[in-house]
Amino acid sequence: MTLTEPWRVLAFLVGIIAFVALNAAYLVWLERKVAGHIQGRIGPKEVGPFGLLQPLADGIKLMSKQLLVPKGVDPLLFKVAPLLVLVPAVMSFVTIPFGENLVARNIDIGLLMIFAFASVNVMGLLLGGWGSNNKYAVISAARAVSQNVAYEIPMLITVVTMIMLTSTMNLNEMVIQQGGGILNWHFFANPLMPFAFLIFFVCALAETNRAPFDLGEAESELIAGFHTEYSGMGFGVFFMGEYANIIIGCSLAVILFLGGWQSPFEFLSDQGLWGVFWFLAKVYFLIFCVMWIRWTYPRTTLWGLLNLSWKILIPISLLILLLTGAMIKVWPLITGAS
Amino acid sequence: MSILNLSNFLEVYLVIAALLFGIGIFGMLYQRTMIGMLISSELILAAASLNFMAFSRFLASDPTTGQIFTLFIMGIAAAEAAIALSIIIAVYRNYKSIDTEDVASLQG
Amino acid sequence: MISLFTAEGLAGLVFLFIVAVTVGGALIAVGSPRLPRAVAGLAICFIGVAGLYYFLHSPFVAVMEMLIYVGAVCVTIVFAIMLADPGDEQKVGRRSAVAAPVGFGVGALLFWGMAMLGIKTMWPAAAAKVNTGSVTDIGHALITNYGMVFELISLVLLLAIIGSLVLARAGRGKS
Amino acid sequence: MNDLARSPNQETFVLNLGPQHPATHGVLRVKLTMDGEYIVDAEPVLGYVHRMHEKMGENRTWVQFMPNTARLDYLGALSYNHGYVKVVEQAMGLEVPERAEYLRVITVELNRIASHLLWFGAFVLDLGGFTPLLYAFDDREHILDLLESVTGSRLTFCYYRFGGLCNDVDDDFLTGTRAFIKRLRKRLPDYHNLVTKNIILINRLKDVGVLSAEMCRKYGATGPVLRGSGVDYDVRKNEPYSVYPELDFEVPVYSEGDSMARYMVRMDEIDQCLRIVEQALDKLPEGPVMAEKVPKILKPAAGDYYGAVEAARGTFGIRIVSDGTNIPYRMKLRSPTFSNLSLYGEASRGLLLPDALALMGSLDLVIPEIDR
Amino acid sequence: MLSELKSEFASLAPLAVIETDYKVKGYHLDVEVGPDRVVDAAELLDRLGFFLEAITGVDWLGKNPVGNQPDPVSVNEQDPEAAEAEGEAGSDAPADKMEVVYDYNRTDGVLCRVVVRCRLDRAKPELPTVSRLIPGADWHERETHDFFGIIFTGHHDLSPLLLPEDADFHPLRKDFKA
Amino acid sequence: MSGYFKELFGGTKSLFVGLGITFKYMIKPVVTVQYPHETLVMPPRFRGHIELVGDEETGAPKCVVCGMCQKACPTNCITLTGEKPEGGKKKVLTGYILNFTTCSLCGLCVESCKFDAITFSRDYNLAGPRKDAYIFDLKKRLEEKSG
Amino acid sequence: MGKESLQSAIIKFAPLDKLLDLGRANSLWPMTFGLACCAIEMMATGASRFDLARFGAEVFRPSPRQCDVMIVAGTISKKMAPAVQTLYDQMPEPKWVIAMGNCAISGGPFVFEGQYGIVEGADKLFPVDVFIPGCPPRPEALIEGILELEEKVTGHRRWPRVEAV
Repeated sequence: MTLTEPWRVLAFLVGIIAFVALNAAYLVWLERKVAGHIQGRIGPKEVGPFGLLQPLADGIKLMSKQLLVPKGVDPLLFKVAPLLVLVPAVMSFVTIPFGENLVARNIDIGLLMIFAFASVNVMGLLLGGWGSNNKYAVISAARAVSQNVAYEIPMLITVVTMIMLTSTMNLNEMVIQQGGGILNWHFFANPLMPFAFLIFFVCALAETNRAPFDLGEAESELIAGFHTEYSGMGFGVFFMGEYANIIIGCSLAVILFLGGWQSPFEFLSDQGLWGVFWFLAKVYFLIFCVMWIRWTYPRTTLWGLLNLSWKILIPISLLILLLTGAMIKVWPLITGAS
Repeated sequence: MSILNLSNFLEVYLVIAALLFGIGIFGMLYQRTMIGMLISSELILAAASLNFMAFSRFLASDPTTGQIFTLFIMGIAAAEAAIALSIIIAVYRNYKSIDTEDVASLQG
Repeated sequence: MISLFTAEGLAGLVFLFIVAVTVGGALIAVGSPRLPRAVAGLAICFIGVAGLYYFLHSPFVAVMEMLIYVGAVCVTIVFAIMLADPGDEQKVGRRSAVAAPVGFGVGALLFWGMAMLGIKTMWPAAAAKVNTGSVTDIGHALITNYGMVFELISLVLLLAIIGSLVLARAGRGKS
Repeated sequence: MNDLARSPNQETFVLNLGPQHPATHGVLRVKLTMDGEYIVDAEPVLGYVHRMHEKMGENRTWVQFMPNTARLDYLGALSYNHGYVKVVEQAMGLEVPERAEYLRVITVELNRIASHLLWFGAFVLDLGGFTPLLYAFDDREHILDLLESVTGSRLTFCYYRFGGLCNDVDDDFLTGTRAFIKRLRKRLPDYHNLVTKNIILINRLKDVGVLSAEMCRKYGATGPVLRGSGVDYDVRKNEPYSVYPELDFEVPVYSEGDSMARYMVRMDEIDQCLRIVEQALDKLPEGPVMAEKVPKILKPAAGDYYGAVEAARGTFGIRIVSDGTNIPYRMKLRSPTFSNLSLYGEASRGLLLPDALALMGSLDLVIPEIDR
Repeated sequence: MLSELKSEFASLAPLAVIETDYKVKGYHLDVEVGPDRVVDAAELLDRLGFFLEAITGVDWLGKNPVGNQPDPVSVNEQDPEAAEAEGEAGSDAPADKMEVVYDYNRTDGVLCRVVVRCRLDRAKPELPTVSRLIPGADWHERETHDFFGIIFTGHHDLSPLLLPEDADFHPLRKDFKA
Repeated sequence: MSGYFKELFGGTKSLFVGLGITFKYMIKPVVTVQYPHETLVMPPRFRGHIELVGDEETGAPKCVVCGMCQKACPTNCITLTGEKPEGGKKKVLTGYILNFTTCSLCGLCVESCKFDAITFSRDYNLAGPRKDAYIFDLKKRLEEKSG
Repeated sequence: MGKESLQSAIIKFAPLDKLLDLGRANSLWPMTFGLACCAIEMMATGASRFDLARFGAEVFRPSPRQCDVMIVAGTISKKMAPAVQTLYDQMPEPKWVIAMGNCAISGGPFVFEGQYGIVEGADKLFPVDVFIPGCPPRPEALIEGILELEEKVTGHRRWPRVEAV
């Protein structure tokens, strides 16, 4: 790490943008493949070997597509919105530790920062929907936001639980605490953690507007939701933003609960690039789960969604918070341990 | 004082805060809608917080003071926004009849 | 002279950019007659302000600024605009011809005065203890020195929630 | 919930669903007056695929109208074939050989399964689940293969003739059908586990869009919509035709009247259809498939005739008026979904948008059949 | 059921009540009423638990209406062409009529289909709506208006249902030319 | 309260069962027939557009220009012309035009033909950039095929 | 030979527009747009048995803004025609149209003398690139139509032609 700051920044920017773009492209490919096989078909196959050039073709297509700015839209909002979705997502990668030393900025309050950027994302959806001057887009934007707001609560409560448990908001430190085999992962830290993980995962799905919570782009109701009026790369950027957000959500879940870049077995190396391997393996597994879930369930309604949040997730996450607090503070008092 | 290390001078922040304040005041007088005025008042608050932060960074003996003040301002501002907006909505509901009768073109 | 190709130089460049974002956002926020655009400007301005806070060695406050202002206040305002339908905004917002010049005059005057005040005053030298931007300090301060205020703020927030609920409900029920 | 939507001073806006909208299964347009996400008023606008079937009926000979029946309801084409040949045979006094009747029942029930499967998939698609659609299509392809091997078409079958069928079936069809019954019986539990028992689906359908039996009667709703509201009415049982009286099957009835009940009726019907097909295969007699004495040029006696059959979506009634020539004087097609949809305006009032779409899906609309 | 119905209908002063052969005709009772009695008939049948299956029209331009011959079976047994000739010979100059047919049916297991028909002067085809009583009749009447131009007085909205919004033609009239 | 937990656990279980089913199908072999590379076999009764049948020996069309198919067709998509050659007794087909774009594939024409002179073709994958390519001159097609 | 030719085309740094054509031809996103019977066969084409996804053409977008190809599957009635026209106009360039089924080609079986309700062919409204006859056409025919369209866009055909037997 002897690079001077500007070069570091440049390397980071290039690296992250390439990472996000490549991931978005190939996650779409993966998603289409996974969907295909779940449904007993093949998925993209004819464009390049195994359809591997499919994302390339889509990318070329989208880029060469006419960028329509429909009548009656607010051109500023219409153009800024996709960026407001993508840029914060890219910025969030600043603090995600891909390996022990592979983190762009090891920020003390990294966890909080990711949530701060995530809240900008909401603004992007809202302005995109609003700026489109399309009723479906407006309804969709309103839905996306109320959903995001509702799920931020249980998610933050769960995260607070984790902060209590780890007493740090530094993501790398959290990972370091989970070293030494699968049993040291926070997922197994206490019997409540699997539930906390589940809540976190559900909230992450909801926050990223993924099925079964993809109310914002419910095709059967709202055409294409907030990006109904977007064509070409405008739509492409929304898409990239969505996948970047999925990666962030899954990365956070992996960092908080599944040991980040730590290898699951003590005897297997987590040094250097192996750490990256473990991290990405876990993240991609979770992303696969996200896709698997998407192609399995029907969509919930806004009502069902809010019910789930208020009646199930929030009480249970509060309960977990209390019990964890008790476990940390009260249990030592009772048992007399320090 | 080079143009590239402006960030290390208190005066720079004070000028920016003053600018925000001025813009906010201008907005207060210029905007006639309640939401527009609310937006302007948020700018004024931001100017105040910026001053607090700047003094806290450069002058205060206990650097947390300014930050905590800013945090409190944020809390108050959030509460203020919520209240103001619910008042605005109530006002709109009672004094304005809004009918969007225009049938949409075949969207989608 | 700081070279552009050092950490400091780059930071300076970023600082300029952030200042531009702040001021530009603020101008959009007050200058646009279209409310959604005004809110977008406000959000952009707050992102800039958060950046300034970061330069003031307070990443925590910067992050909170984003979280609260962009994520909560701006979203709430957009929501309110949606509910109150801005299509009719122009009818309400009949602004008199003098509002703009007067506003500009007053704003400019205040800016000039305060800026001069800021620049001309001989501030004492920077304090010995420069803040390190650690969360721990803020946390300690919050629950020790400022515990009372903290509680009061919680109360205010609670009242605000209840109050806005009541107001919103009443508005709906009356029709 | 409802008081919010009904208060008069609400700010409402009009949302045009369709005519091209993913949820309307074709080109229905619904003018929704909404208050937020609540529906204050819904008015279906029809006619976007009005294809002049009734006018064509007056321009063609009796036989030539046959292909039109398949295009009315392209999902359950054979039911419509059946209804048409039934009423003309009744007017002409034609006797149909038993084998032909059995084969009609077998094919019509297979077609009904295909229709229900497609509905199942499309309905879950409306609710946001994509995968069940493709599973249903997979099974449906098997039915289409079977029917194609007999009739030569995949969708718009034109298989029945006055007095019988145009082709006999071969053994491959019979064994293939048996194999299909076995296959579908094995796959149905998967459908139930994947979809029916899914908590998200249950939450979306339970107590949503409740239709009372009285409301169904007032609007003339029939088929699974009516049976989901607790009325045991099925033309196959109430007005026995063809060889249905000789087959043992039940008519699934659910009394809740919500979308879930309509869903369950159709899923149970698939079971019953399998039973019918199996029995009909067992009882299938040998013999000709075409009556011997069918006049070359059909001229039903002057008068009007009415015939009804149970199509996949409800009672398909057909009223023919003959003036004694070889061209119908008037042909009225009473399509079930026309009546079923007419209650939508009232039933969707006060619902949330997604619930209203679930209700619309549960009515099982085929638009060309409504518009005719 | 049938005899009971017949006596109930007698009170409506029907123009004809004919029991028909279900096996051939597909319905049991054929009632013809005047335009002023259509609503009464609907009320009666609604009260008895019938539901309205369909409403349709028939345009009898230059023809005598066929449909409720006294004995369809005997007609069927005759040589059809002779019957047709007889029908035409029955009256010299056919009065142009427009017919509206209501199909009623039951869902409670009793097999009884009733057809109510009403013949109108083709020059001025008007009759009262039953959609106030039976909401399901709403669309059927609109459709009949679309196709035949029959006006259902008192109907809340007779704008085209299946035809384009601005359609001013009635395609199922026999004199319709595109 | 117990109802709450019952629903919660029942619901969660149903979700996992659903995941299990999709996983089961995911590891099953695909059912896709990869069309341009592999094809389905059309059943013998498959109805494509109609085709004239040639006499086995001469290759000349078996059609005797009786016009039954033309009459039977509900959509008037068949136009056939014939003329009596000088000295000949029977009519000879001179043109058989099928406007496939209005055909409804009902098969009434084939049924109405007493001479087995027309049959269904096996063309199931027609597609092309020109509309008039589907107004077939069946006689020419037959000649091309036999000749 | 299909894949090889595509790869070699890319490796040879084909001219830009050729690359664009390749991209567009292999990423034809159709509109979720069914009118009548043929729509069901269109769905069947997207389903597991025929799997339009193999050609990257399964991304049925409900919003016309994001579509490249409009598959007119079914009868266009005179009442529907303005809406179809609007949808076509809403699609961004470059765009293509496939007329699927006899109704979309010429009105199909619903054409008769004195008809009052349908538009006799999608090409009366806007240019159509590929015609697929049939009532309804089999799913293979729709795949063939997509391949024809690809041929039209790129100028050569990557896949073998299937002769019906």
